[in-house]
Amino acid sequence: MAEIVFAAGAPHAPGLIGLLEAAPADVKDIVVSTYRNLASAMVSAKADVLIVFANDHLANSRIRAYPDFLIGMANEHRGPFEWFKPWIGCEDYTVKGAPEIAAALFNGMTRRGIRMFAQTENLKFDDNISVPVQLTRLAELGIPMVPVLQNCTVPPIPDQHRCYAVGEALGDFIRNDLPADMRVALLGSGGLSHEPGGARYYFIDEAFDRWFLDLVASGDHATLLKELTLEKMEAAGSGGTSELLSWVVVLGAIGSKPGKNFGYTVHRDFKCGVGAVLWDMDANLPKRRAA
Amino acid sequence: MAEIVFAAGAPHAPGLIGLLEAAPADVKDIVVSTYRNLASAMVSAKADVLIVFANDHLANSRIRAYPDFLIGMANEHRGPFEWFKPWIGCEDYTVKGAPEIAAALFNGMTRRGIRMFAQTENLKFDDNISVPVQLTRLAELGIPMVPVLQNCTVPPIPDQHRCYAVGEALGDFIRNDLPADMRVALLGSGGLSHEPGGARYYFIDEAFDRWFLDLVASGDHATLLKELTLEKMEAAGSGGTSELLSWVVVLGAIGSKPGKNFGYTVHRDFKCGVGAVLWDMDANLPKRRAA
Amino acid sequence: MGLEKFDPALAVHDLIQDLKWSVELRAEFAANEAAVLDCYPLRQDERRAIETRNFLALYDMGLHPYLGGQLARLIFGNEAGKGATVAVNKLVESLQGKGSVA
Amino acid sequence: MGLEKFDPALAVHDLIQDLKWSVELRAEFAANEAAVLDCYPLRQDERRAIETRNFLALYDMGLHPYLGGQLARLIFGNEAGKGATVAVNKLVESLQGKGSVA
Ligand SMILES: [Fe+3]
Ligand SMILES: [Fe+3]
Repeated sequence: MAEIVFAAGAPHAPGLIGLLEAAPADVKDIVVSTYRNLASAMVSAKADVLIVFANDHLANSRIRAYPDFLIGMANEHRGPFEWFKPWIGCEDYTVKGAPEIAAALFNGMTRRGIRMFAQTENLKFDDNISVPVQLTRLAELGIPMVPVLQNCTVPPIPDQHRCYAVGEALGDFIRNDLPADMRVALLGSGGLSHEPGGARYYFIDEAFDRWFLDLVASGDHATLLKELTLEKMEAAGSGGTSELLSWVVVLGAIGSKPGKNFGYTVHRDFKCGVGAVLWDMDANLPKRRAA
Repeated sequence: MAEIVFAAGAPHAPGLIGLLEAAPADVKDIVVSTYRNLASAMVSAKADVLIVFANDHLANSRIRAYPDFLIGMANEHRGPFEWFKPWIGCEDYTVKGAPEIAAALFNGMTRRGIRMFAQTENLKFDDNISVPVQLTRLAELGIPMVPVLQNCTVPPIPDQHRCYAVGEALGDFIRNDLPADMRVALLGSGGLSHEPGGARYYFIDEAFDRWFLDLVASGDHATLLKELTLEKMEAAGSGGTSELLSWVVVLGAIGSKPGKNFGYTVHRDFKCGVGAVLWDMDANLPKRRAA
Repeated sequence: MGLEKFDPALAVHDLIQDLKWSVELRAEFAANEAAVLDCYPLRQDERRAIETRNFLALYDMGLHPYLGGQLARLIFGNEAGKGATVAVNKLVESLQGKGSVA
Repeated sequence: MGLEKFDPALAVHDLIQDLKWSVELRAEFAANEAAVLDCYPLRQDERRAIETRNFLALYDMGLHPYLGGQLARLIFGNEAGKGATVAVNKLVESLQGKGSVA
């Protein structure tokens, strides 16, 4: 059976690229070292493919025809989409796709009762995929990607329970449908607290962010599912903070594991709290317990 | 609060139009009288609008971007779509739409946590809408229509429990969101047993059909939800019989009511069992009970 | 022969949808089928099954049966009681074991 | 000021999506905004709010805030740290009570 060898959650605020140079040194250090750590963990884990769950941000679909999950099946993924270029301030990139894994994922989720959409044409990527791709230098690492764009903001929003169940199906798919010995990396891209387009556009809820980072690093998923409600995320930044549902999908796939973060920082111009968590995929393994 | 004044389920096999003249007299009588009865019940009920749930039959969406429910918000609904004309053998029609009710329905279901799609452009209608429209002479009756095309055949298929829950939300929407005194008619268009495109294309499961008609006429929804599984419907005709899920939506909206049918008939050329049920919306009303 | 084998990733689904939705493409398909097939990323076995009217093989690969019925009508005829009856009978013949009904 | 008022039936959502997706439409919008607005079935109050850059009114009608942020950038500028900062500040000014920021 295939194995999840890397699992992380990380924010993708566009400022992490376009406004990074202008940020104070301590802020910049946290951003750069966080993504550098994630990239080297992915390399150390010898990942064969990276599946990224990330908020679609209404970039690909009309608001009256809005899917909850949209899988990118393309041979290669090019970004960012034209209109987002000046806004992100990011280089153009081309990342290898994994069309067969994407098709298997689509079929596997379908068979597990989860409605997803899938598209063979290149998706429109904004900061959701562009920021982690550029900051981890994914194209240079050569790891193929399957992007899954997720509805985190268009009601009715699949809530933490639904996203966790989707993650459980994802984990089951990876372990049972993918080729034996395939090594899979999972990234939940989004958050932390922010309110893009809202009256509190510059609001960052530091207390929420620290609570959330500690909670997901603890591996206590019962508390997570009970307390990470849409209401709580909306209160910590409407329409943005709920991107953390992409982390919840990853957590559903891996089950309870401890994690660590690489520092938390608040910088007003980013309009978003910054902190990432890498989960320890070697924890809770029977063979480790026995050692 | 608005009221559901008419609720029925009826099949829409294309042969009911194109192959009707060639059918034996007793078969033809049942088809004609069934739809005539439904039309006059709708008129007697003084319906202000007809909401039709019907299988989309993959007419409007790509298979990798397939919605579970698609609401027609157009000002008028024209059909059938060009390619289906010779197949159905049906006249062209234009039925009044109800864009405001359609928008209210879309918003109402969204707020009740049910993801639907909605489209302002004319939908592509095949037999799903064309057959009931022509056989009830809906355009002449002048009752505006809101079509809701439903996924009954593309896995993962929303099952009987999900469709009943969607119906409960629909009923709540009608009673609480629509203008007071509005009189709403509901039709579930689809079934009975058939296997379009399958190896058993000519198979009709008479035993299943009679069981189903009796069960839905009995008002015993607990048994319905327990026994009308996707597996059972697939066994009675793969990919076609599950259109009865459109009836289940209507049943969820009205709750337990007795119903009557206007005869059942099997005719090989229709490739589909034929029988309709009209539910008694005056049954179980508190004032009637007290009388 | 139901939905167990369904594989929505197959490109033949897109071909059928496009044929249904476009009069022009149908005319081109009738005049030069190979040129139309060239526009779709069909697997080799998938293309061969379309060319030989082997619905059984297409269903085994994962074609959705409802679209299979429509492909039969796109190829053999679509008029109630006439071409559509031919199409239905050819389809059933293929699915009940004959395979190719070209 | 969150998603409680969200009304996906509003045509302004389609306008914003189309502007985002089409360079040509953006050029036309800059050159002749009224002609572009004419192409969408906007309500009268909806059109007036767009014309007067009244984001507060649009949000009260049910515009999705994420698309509201993008409309501000489509109007006021989209470059990181430059036009986009103007756009964010104008948007916030409108939403925090000023209404029209034309
Ligand atoms: Fe985001
Ligand atoms: Fe049907």
